[in-house]
Amino acid sequence: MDPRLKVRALGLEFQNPVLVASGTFGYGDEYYDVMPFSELGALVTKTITREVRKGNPPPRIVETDSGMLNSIGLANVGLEKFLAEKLPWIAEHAGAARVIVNVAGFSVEEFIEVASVAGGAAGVDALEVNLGCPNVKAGYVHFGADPDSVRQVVSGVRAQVDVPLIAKLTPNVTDIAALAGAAVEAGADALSLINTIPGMKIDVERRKPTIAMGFGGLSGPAVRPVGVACVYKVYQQMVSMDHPVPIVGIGGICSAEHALEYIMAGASLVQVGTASFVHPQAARQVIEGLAEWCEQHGVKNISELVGAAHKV
Amino acid sequence: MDPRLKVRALGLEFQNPVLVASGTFGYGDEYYDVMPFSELGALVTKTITREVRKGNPPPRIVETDSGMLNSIGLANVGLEKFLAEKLPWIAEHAGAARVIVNVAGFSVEEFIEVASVAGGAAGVDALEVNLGCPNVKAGYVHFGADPDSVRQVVSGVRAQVDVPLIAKLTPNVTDIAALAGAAVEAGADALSLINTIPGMKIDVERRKPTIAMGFGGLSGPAVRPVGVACVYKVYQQMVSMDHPVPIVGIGGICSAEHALEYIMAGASLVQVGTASFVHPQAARQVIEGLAEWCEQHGVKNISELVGAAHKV
Amino acid sequence: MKPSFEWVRVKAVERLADKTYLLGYERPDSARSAAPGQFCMISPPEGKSSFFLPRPFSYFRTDGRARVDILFRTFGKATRLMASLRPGERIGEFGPLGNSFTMPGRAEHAILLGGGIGLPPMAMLAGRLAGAGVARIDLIYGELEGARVVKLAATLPENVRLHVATEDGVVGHRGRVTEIFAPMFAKCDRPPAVYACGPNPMMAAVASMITPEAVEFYQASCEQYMACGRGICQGCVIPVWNGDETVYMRCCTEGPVFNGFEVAWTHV
Amino acid sequence: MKPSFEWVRVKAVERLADKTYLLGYERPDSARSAAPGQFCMISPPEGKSSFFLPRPFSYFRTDGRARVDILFRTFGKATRLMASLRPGERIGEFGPLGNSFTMPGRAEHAILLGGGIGLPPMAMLAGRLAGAGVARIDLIYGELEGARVVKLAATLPENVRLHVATEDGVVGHRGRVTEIFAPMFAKCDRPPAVYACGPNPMMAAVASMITPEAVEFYQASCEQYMACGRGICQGCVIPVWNGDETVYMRCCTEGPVFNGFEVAWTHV
Ligand SMILES: Cc1cc2nc3c(=O)[nH]c(=O)nc-3n(C[C@H](O)[C@H](O)[C@H](O)COP(=O)(O)OP(=O)(O)OC[C@H]3O[C@@H](n4cnc5c(N)ncnc54)[C@H](O)[C@@H]3O)c2cc1C
Ligand SMILES: Cc1cc2nc3c(=O)[nH]c(=O)nc-3n(C[C@H](O)[C@H](O)[C@H](O)COP(=O)(O)OP(=O)(O)OC[C@H]3O[C@@H](n4cnc5c(N)ncnc54)[C@H](O)[C@@H]3O)c2cc1C
Ligand SMILES: Cc1cc2nc3c(=O)[nH]c(=O)nc-3n(C[C@H](O)[C@H](O)[C@H](O)COP(=O)(O)O)c2cc1C
Ligand SMILES: Cc1cc2nc3c(=O)[nH]c(=O)nc-3n(C[C@H](O)[C@H](O)[C@H](O)COP(=O)(O)O)c2cc1C
Ligand code: FES
Ligand code: FES
Repeated sequence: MDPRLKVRALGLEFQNPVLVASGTFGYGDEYYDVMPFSELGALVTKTITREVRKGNPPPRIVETDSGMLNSIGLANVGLEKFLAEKLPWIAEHAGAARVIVNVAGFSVEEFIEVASVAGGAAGVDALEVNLGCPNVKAGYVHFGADPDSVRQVVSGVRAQVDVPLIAKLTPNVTDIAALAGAAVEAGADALSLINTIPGMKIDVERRKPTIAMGFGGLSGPAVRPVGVACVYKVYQQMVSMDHPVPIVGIGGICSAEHALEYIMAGASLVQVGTASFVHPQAARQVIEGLAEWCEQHGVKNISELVGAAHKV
Repeated sequence: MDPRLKVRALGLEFQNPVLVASGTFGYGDEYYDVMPFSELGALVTKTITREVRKGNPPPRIVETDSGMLNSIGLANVGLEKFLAEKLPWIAEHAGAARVIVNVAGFSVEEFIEVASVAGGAAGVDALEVNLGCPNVKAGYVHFGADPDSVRQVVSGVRAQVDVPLIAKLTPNVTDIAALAGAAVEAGADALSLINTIPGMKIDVERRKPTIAMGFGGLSGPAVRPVGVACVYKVYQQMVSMDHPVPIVGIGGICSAEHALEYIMAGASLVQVGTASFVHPQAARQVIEGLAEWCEQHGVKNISELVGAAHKV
Repeated sequence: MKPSFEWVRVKAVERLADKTYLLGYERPDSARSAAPGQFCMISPPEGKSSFFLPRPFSYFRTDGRARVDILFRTFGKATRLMASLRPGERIGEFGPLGNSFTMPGRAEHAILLGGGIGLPPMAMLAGRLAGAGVARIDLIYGELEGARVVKLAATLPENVRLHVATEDGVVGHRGRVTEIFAPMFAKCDRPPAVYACGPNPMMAAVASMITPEAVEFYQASCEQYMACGRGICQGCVIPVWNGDETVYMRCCTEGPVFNGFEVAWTHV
Repeated sequence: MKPSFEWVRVKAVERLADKTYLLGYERPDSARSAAPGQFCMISPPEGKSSFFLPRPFSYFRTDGRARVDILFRTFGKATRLMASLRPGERIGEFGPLGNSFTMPGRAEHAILLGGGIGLPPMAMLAGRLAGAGVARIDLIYGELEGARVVKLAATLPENVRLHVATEDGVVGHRGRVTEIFAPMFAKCDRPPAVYACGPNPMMAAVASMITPEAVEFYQASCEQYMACGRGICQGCVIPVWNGDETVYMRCCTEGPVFNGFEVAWTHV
């Protein structure tokens, strides 16, 4: 536990600012022997929906240049099984790490229901609300696409849960700062960005998209510049608000240097996603690298660097 | 001149469907001895504005994973000098290649002025309207960001010029299909997509963005999945319209296989951009590779493949 | 043995046939515990590759102590880079991963079908079956072209009968592995254990030629794009029949070895 | 000689000092025509690298017929990969690019300052000046650390006087190149031709120590991030004074050699 990496955010203490991203670390169990999540700032679990979801037909993933596309279709064990079988194991193994449960719904009501149940469960430190989920009632446009539905989901959930609430935004919008503002006004305690970017790869021999569903979400190093830009922009927006909230930076982080890019752009916490597939101990390497960097640069606490790239 | 690659689009004949993207091949002169643009389907010139523009302070470019960021600031020789010094040389050296002039303005009026002068000049086969340009009157939001300003620019230009008009869209919007629809309704004869995606890289030692202006536009292989997805989506939109127009696919094309991804997603023509920096003869390699692929796959004309990935 | 990640040094890369190579390295953890059917994820030397995700490869041979050999064929970025590796370069290995083949209970007759680059797990399995005293082991190995045939005879235990089929007829039987399998299966007195690894159409064809009653079991080793190799990303699912419906099983965790009668071959 | 692109085979990669390597290959077009100050863009072996854009490197030495040598220092992806290249691997070379240094008209005294990896063009220039019969040639070469100093003495023509400065004092004068330059310049009877390549602060410092009247000219070779290397992308601009205003000149085309009095050092 390096004191230089200790961070306070969301009213919680994090032993370090490095989290693992939803959907890239399962429920913490499969990687536990290779990379125990108890070493992390927090585990963010795979998105949970009310019902168990089988997910999309395969192929679901494919590699692209410095990135990958996925169309998993929110396959997950469902709320009930999560609470009964996964959460207790997680709580038992968390150690000093925080537990953040990522939730979604296909309607505002489902969002509220899942969030209020998960948010009230023992061992849950915070919720992350996945606004990249499609809104079935509004023609499958995702909730994160317009300020109104962001407001509805966030304020609806906020009214029902006591734990801190993180709104996870998607970058696939004309003005991410406007959505960030809407989420904060509606009561979000923090903002996670970015989720994946819609993309497609075509298998030219088969003359159709490689991924069965056609479109997939792009993640990995390829999207890092987009994520850093979003964090930078939203941090500027936060500075102009009465009650700015911390930002969780996500997208293409594989090393301490990448994490520092996000931190200096304005992130208080970061999440490692796709990189865990490339190297199961990627998150540990980021943590160790950050400690070393602080050591070499005389940084007493990593929080000093938050937003550093904005100063002139 | 491989007959299999001959393409008709925009009422013009193209000796092959491979163009070079605006801003990545200058005015055709600097690369001419290494890669004469007369071999191409068309040369698309660097964006021309009314006034000569010095551009942004350096550093203007930086490499990212499988991509690069640029913030050139539309540095260009200005309309007058372009017409007097560049265009005649281009027209003289074009051979069987088409000449497409990319234009922009910082107001609707400037757009119309530049486009009508450039569109009327001898040797210009078509115009490409760069909607990624910021609208100074509307608080620097780029024209491509909302359907209304797209409509204003495109219909304003359309009323003044006779040559075919290509609207170049940016992917940084919530719904690119809506913008595509607006451009076509306003009279665009074709749609080019995509322009670059906003991104940032931070130099963690200097604790500030590497690029002097902060943000830059991401291009290169990293963005190819995003470009292919945009083309696929807009092609679907075109199918639902009364007067669908051809699509020009752009973003991360380095090889014939990449060009085929775009073509099968729905592009009638493609543009090679950043790849020319990596290898000055990249566009030639794409052309040769396409001819070979058609040969091997018994394709009589490349147009047969347009939209092939949409068929079930 | 729990899977783990380790950087290891390449010992040798050897060309065995057209587009087909052997990659050798030392990793005691894998060499000691890898079972036939299991696989590992191979990462490129750090900073030296334009590909990104690790790639899955079956264990082909281990010496039980330290040495591991992977048999691979060049397709795209990863395999082309692997073919150009030189002794001393570092690659990452994450393994052993996945389930493995079941040994036959009655230990009488096993028929193994390896199609193309489906060969490696079959070859490893043949060795184990021989070691376990299975009386008769038929390994039917097919390739499109004779030039791609890996010369296996010297490396297989004596009692493994190798049958080669090539579609161009340059080596062995001209035609497909199923054309060797059909008459062989017809002549079986007792239900053999059947194993297959190869293209999906081949494994589906085998499933359609046999019935659960006529074999001890039919195990098929499947392929799917993988990212994590460890059950996390849910990227690698294979559709498996569950009554009239299909369920998705993770190829990297519940597989790669599946009951060949249960895989929904029409859906993969 | 117009620049052109060619894939060439690496002949040798040799470590000369800490983090400092020599890369040798054969390319007659470049070897015959490259002038001191010119550079080339080096691309990685196809499919074997995680970097993307080619990188600019000055010509360090050519034999006038076929052989080209590049002297480089490892910083990031490209230079680390270059250090690990082996004979026979292919790299792309696009060159010769950019302008070159002017030979002094009066041919009496040339002072060359090379800071760190600014050395290569200075070393090449020193050779040409000697060949052109310049009477006195002083090459002042500075490094932060002695461990990085490239041993040049044997490769330079006899009449080139080499002065080395290191900030750690391990080799030569302890301090900066400008501390050697200042007294040398003060003793000059006639205006010398001054050339520099190195960190911007070094080149700016030289500019502030001299006046246009006191030198024949002052030429500075600048660095900037580059993409195309050929004047197209407009990415590599250097601010140059034009009256009270700066204009942007492309380092790859109007440069890399600029009039050291005109570069807007406070703006780079
Ligand atoms: C469990 C398992 C065991 C395997 N064992 C072997 C083996 O022993 N020897 C061998 O040569 N090959 C084996 N493969 C296949 C091998 O993983 C692919 O050939 C390799 O990933 C291709 O990578 P590439 O970069 O060269 O090709 P790419 O350019 O990535 O793709 C070429 C083709 O390889 C396949 N492929 C690509 N990426 C993946 C991925 N992440 N997962 C699965 N398939 C992919 C696709 O069909 C694709 O069309 C195995 C695959 C699996 C799933
Ligand atoms: C005209 C010119 C001549 C040069 N000659 C030499 C030489 O002879 N020997 C030598 O060792 N180096 C030379 N350089 C510098 C060399 O280009 C960089 O060291 C190299 O690009 C670093 O690449 P990298 O991937 O190892 O590092 P990166 O990780 O890309 O970056 C490390 C640092 O290198 C610099 N750099 C990165 N990319 C570029 C780029 N495209 N253009 C310019 N600078 C960049 C930046 O300062 C960066 O901070 C020259 C540069 C220029 C512009
Ligand atoms: C296979 C995969 C599955 C994912 N599943 C989810 C998910 O269930 N919920 C969610 O909010 N984000 C999900 N994401 C997005 C990541 O949490 C993260 O926002 C994104 O991948 C960008 O980060 P990265 O580049 O580090 O991967 C998933 C990403 C991947 C690659
Ligand atoms: C250095 C640079 C300059 C560019 N300048 C322009 C421009 O002036 N006008 C324009 O419409 N697009 C410009 N673009 C965008 C390209 O035309 C193209 O849309 C984008 O780079 C994506 O294609 P690519 O990935 O093949 O480069 C520029 C791109 C780069 C990299
Ligand atoms: S590869 Fe990730 S779950 Fe199988
Ligand atoms: S590097 Fe492109 S203009 Fe100089």
